[in-house]
Amino acid sequence: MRRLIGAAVVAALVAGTAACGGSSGGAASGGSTDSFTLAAITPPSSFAIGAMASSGPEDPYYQAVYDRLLSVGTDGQPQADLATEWAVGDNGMSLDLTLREGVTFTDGAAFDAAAVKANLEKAKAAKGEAGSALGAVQSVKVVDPTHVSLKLNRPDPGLTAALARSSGYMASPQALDSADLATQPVGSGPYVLDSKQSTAGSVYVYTRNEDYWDKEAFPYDTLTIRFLEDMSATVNGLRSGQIDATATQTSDLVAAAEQADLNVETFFGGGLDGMYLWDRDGKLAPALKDVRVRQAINYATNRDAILESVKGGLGTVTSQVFPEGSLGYDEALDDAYPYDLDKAKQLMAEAGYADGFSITLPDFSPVYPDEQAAMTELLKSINITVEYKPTTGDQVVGSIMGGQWPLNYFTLTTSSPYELIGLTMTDQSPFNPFKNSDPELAKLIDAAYAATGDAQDDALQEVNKYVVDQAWFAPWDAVESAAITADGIDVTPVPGVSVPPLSAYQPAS
Amino acid sequence: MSLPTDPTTAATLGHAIDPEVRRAGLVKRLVRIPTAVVALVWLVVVVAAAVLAPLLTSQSPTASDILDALAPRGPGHPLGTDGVGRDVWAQLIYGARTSLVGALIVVIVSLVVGLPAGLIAGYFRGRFDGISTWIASLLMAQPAIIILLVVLTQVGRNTALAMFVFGFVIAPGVFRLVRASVIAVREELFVDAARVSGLTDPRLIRRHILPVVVAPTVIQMSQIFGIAIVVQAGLEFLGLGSANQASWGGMLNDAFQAIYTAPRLLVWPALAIILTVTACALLGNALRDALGGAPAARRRRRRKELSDTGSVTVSTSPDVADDVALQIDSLVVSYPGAAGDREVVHGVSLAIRRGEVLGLVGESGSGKSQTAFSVLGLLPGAASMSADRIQFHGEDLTTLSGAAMNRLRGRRIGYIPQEPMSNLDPSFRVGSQLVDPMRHHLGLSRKDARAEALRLLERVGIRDPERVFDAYPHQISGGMAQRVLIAGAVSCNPELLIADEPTTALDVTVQAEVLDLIRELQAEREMAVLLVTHNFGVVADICDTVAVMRDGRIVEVASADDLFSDPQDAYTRMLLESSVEGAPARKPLPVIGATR
Amino acid sequence: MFTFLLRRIASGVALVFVTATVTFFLTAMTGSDPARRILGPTATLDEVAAKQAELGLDQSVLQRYLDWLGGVLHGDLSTSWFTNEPVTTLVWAALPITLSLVVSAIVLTAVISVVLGVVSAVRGGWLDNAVQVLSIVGFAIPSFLVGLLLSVVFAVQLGILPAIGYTPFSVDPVGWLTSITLPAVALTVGAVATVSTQTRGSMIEVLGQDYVRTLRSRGLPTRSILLKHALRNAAPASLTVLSLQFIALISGAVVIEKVFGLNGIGQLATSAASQGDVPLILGVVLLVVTLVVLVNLLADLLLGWLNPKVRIA
Amino acid sequence: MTETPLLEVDDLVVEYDVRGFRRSPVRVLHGIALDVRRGETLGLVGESGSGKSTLGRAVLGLAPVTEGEIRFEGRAISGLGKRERRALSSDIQVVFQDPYTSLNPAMTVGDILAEPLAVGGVAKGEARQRVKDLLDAVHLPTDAAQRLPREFSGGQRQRVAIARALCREPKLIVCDEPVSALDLSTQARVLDLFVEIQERTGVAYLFVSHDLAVVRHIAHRVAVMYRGEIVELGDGDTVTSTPEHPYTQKLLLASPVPDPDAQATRRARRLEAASSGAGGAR
Repeated sequence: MRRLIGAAVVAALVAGTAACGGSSGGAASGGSTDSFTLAAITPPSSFAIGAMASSGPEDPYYQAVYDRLLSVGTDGQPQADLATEWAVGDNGMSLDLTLREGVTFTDGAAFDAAAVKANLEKAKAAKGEAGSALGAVQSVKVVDPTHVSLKLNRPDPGLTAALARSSGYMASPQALDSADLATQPVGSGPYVLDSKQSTAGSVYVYTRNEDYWDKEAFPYDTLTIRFLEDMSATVNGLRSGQIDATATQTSDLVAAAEQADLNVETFFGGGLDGMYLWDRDGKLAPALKDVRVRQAINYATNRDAILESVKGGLGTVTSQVFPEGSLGYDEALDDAYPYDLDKAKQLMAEAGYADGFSITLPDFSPVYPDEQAAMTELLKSINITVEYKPTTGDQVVGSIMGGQWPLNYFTLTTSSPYELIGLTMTDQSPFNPFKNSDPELAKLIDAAYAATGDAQDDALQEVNKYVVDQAWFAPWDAVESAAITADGIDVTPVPGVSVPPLSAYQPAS
Repeated sequence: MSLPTDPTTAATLGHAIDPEVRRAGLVKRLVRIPTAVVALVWLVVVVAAAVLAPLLTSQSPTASDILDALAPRGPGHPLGTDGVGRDVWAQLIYGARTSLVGALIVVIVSLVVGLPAGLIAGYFRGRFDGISTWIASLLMAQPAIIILLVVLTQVGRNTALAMFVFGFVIAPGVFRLVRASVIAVREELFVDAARVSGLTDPRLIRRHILPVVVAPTVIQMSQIFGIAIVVQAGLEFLGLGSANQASWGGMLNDAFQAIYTAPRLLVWPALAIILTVTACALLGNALRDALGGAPAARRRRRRKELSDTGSVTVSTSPDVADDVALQIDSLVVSYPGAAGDREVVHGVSLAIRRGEVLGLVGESGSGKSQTAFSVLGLLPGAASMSADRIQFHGEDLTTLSGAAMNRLRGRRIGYIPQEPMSNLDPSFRVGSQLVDPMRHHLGLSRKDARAEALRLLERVGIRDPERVFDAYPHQISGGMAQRVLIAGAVSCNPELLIADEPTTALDVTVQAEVLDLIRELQAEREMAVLLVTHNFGVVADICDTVAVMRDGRIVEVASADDLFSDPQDAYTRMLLESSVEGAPARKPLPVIGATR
Repeated sequence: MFTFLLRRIASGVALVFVTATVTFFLTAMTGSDPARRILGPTATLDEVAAKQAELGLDQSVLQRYLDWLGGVLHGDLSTSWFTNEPVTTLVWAALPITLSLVVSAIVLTAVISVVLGVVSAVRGGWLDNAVQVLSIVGFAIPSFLVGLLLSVVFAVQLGILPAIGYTPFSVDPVGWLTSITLPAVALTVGAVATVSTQTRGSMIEVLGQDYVRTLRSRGLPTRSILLKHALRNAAPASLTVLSLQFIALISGAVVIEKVFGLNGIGQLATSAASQGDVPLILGVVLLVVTLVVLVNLLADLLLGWLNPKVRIA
Repeated sequence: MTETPLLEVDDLVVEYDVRGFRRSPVRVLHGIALDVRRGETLGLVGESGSGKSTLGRAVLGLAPVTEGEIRFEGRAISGLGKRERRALSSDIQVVFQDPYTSLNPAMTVGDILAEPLAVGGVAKGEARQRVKDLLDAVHLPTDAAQRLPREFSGGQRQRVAIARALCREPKLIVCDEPVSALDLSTQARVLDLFVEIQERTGVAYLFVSHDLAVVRHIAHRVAVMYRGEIVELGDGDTVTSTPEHPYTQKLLLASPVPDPDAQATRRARRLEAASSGAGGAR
């Protein structure tokens, strides 16, 4: 259930080379439904259950061959897929699923409760990202062939979202333990991978699964997903008709696509962009212990200007942690910290830092020069001086988690408020590097986890309001993604999911 | 991205450049080459723009103003702005800084690494040479970009570092060039002489080796400078350059994103790169020309040789006697020089009768070889020649077309060159070099030509014709090679044989045998022979008639007997008297106080 | 000739070995944490530790090196950390693309350079000047610039040739040809500049040799002297430069593959390097250096064949 | 009292390594023995490949000594270290064959001549005077010091090379074919210069040449080399006019005389000798 594009920070930092692309998605060629070619910014990691990478650019590779238990609807909420119904029970300590009947895997094996059990246990055991998202699942019980019940060790409101992502992929139980599964997937999905026509690490060709249960949702007979890392090549491919669609979070590619008269559909991609103020206990930068200093940083942030100059306008400014449309979103919080330099300076003075202080931050300038410049400037406006320490891409996340930086610019992409809470707000959270624990916040979080139905929204709003008031973060904007398609292809993106699902691409009506 | 590491040019450079021209004022020479001036001016402009960037624009090259994106040219933005509102002009001149600094890093690193290593390896040879040469070939086998990829991804994007590493990658090119130049000059006698003079190694390197290495290295540096700019642009294009500074490669990359809406953005960085690199290449070429003596007049008119004789006039001289094989009237040969044409043969006239051996004698520079080549139509391309007449058995060679002349050469006029080894094509077997002309001129079948060639080889005194026929030139001795060349010259039964110092490069014992051979063949076939030589012994041995040449003119023509017994011209007399042959031997040294 | 060959092979093997070793330790020495990168930022420390053990990163560098080397000797280049495909599979999939590109470019370069070099050396005059100007400009234009312009003009605007992608020869020979035409031409421009200059230079040098004059004195046709004798003697120098160009072309291919969306060795190298996919980096380096060694060997053989002194010895 | 020869060569063997796997070295000199006395010219005659130049280079320390010994003034000088070898430079000097490559084209004649003087520790002012004297000694104009070698003819360049050899007032000059690249008229004059200098300074020459006539002109004694060995050594007149060894005879008969009649005779004698089975050296 976790799907973070924080990983994108890593990838981008490490890979100067890949810095200009960010794509994956699909579209159809000029209304014909014969074939459809998507460009993706990365090749698939592995088709093995539990090893499949966090959702994002690799989704289409997997969605072509695997069905998930649930999928994400255009409203951003889980919807039926292989599981037709689901219910949280036992005070949030169990999740009961009703399974679709008559579905078979392409090797002939039947999809049933035993297959679900096998897949979920496999994913959990693999200890990958998909497995981590199943952390709350204690056991899987086969009720009957079409019903399974997941026993949880704690309430996990994010579990359904996880089952709509990489944790929910279902492979044939017969192939589950084969080492070949990593490169030769056997699922029940709309397409079958044609290994003969595919080139590992480069071009993946899929042909229609004639027995698929929902063929109408996938109008194209052949699907090709092409790994293309270069932006110019992608645009040229789209222009020359060799590529039908792609998805990206790179504003440059969006600009280029717009300049090239391609269809561009932007949507909320699920990421929270801005400054993450980790050192709330003041271990590295004592000043940050003072909530007024953290608030001052928020007031000193000119979000509109940053979005325009740094993000090229791609995104929605926000000062709260949950995005619009999500549970826990509170419209009022968007204006919690209007740009007010005087107020910021006043708060700094009250906290005893009128003359500011200095901090050491990781140098992200190789990948995020504009972001870093904006951050430097805004910190300087309240007399906080920054010294940057060189760092390499693959050390970034480790150093953040290891508590090396009092704060830094970051983008964390999550699929639900619960995921963000789990990642950043509890004393167990990996992105709570100094293990700040605030009893008040802990209480609110427990309440949010325990809540069901409409009460969830209220409880999450409380959490939201608290961390905004306490200025745990200084968010800039909710990240926007874009789906780019050639003429004749429509796309209906899902908000909060950075890459539109495969079924989102349809011939233009 | 090509690396200038080709050892061939490296080796030739070492030789081609005459260090003495440094004295003549390199700058003065350069300024005389128009392309060099243009290139220098452009480079100075680029350097000045880079250095004075803050004075030339008040804009920051990296500050973007999204509201002012893709602004047209206008006040404040002399070249407009790019897709995110950065000032193009500022990017261009600050980008020049990045490019020039990067290229400079490459030049310095490659020089610091390659020059000393090349000097030491070339001068001292031995183990260091072996190891460093191996390391160089190891580095040269690495695709530069892969090295850069591996290194840069370990340490992060950084243009300066990339260029630093690239300096190492390209250093073997410098190393090889320096080493080749050093080895070439190391064999020069003046280095031996300096060593015998007691110079220490460091002093010898500084005084005699380094000056020779400087010129080719400077040329190579200008090329490396250009290549570094291209490579740097490529790296920036790949996204491996520092992101927080303006660069031409980065501009190109950005421009491609806007290629459909603002193609003009492509123009500036592309022009900057192309022009600057072109300037570097042109400067390199100009330096080479200036240092090596420009081959400016080279091949000015290749076809001029025989077809264009300018002063062909209807012969006014008396008719040629029947038994005259070759008659030359008023032959003039000149070469273009810095101060107008330089005449080396001034109106030479000669006649050779059938069966006569005419010796054309003179010291170096007298024009005797030029005269011989004029008859063959084989003067170097730059030479121009005219004559009232060069009549060969009734045909005036000055009026013949190239093709008609080709039918005569080899068929009716044979030629024996001076240096046997350099006159056989090293890549072809001796046999084929004999067979080809016979098949061409006489229309012999392959088999017949081979039989004839073997017969000829035997005739010129080669004991094992079959082996020599199948041998490559490097497998036979000089004397044998000269016999092969003689066989080639007479293979089509020519009526006239032109021999240019045919024995000068040979040992005396071989010389005697070769002269015997020429004499026999001449008698056997009643050939007329024009024999060019400086050796009066050779003349006395073989010639019927002698023409003495001095400074492009014939000073005396006489029968061999008359010439030696009663030379008429003072110069001839002086030459004859200079000979140490037959002079009294030196007296033995008295033994001082010896009681032995 | 035989011992010469043996020595070249031995030296080639040593070269591959040293390069692979240096690369291995270079990639191993930096404090990178591939497990973390593979698992993503949210993985727990236990998960990271488990992954490290799975990748063998808990062993000493020397042990890893020996394991890797042992695998290489058995033809096993290990598995890519990020795509879980065997490195051999990835590398073999990418190789035909890059080889198609580089070999076509080399052939094009050789043909064009010989024609330009010979004509320019023999004819002289304006033609010579034109060729020299072209060489300098070809040298000065970055190949990716040529590639992108070609792509924009011929693929996007005119739509004659594909802008991206590669069609295997076995699938569709015509498609193969069209898919590599633009990138190969883009690569060729710079190489032609270098090789034709060299050919011109060595032709001029050979034409000034004594034996050429002697051949002319034999009344042989000019064409035979030029094409048979002069070209043959000028060939070694050009061939040497051409073999060096091969290395340069592989470098060029890295950039050009990006421009044309070709997932060849270059693309593999960039993505492997950017992700820190050590087994893949090592595989690519091993393959490329082996390729270079083979090409150098081939060039040596050709040079030996062209040079009777070597051939006979 | 017996005079110690200036230079003694004992059983000298020189071998060169041949590139390649397990190639045995090539032996160029096979046990040469000779001596040169003070003020004497020893002519060394041979055809190409006879090893005569190698012998000269070995004396100069430019060729490796494999076996045997070279002694100068009774002291072994083969296998000396670089420093000791350099010290010898004031005693042993050289004049090479090719006056075009034996002078550094980038240096003025003055610099070329001053260089050995500087090595010998002569002060600048004194050096300038010495250069003048040297130019005078080889009959070159004083203003030659400011000019570059390329401004001179071959003969003049060879005079510069001789002047350079004389700089340090050596006791022995190795002359490696010093006149064979020169024109006939120049050749004679340069030879005369050699003789003149020797008579004035008492320097000894090891004079290498392929030309019997040249050697006869200048050498007190002559050694004839053939394939790395000395086949005949003796008084100059004898060796060059009535040689004993068949090879020397063959050499003599092969050298053409600049007189048609005399040459006809010599040719006839040579052909006769060849047909009588003396055998060819081909």
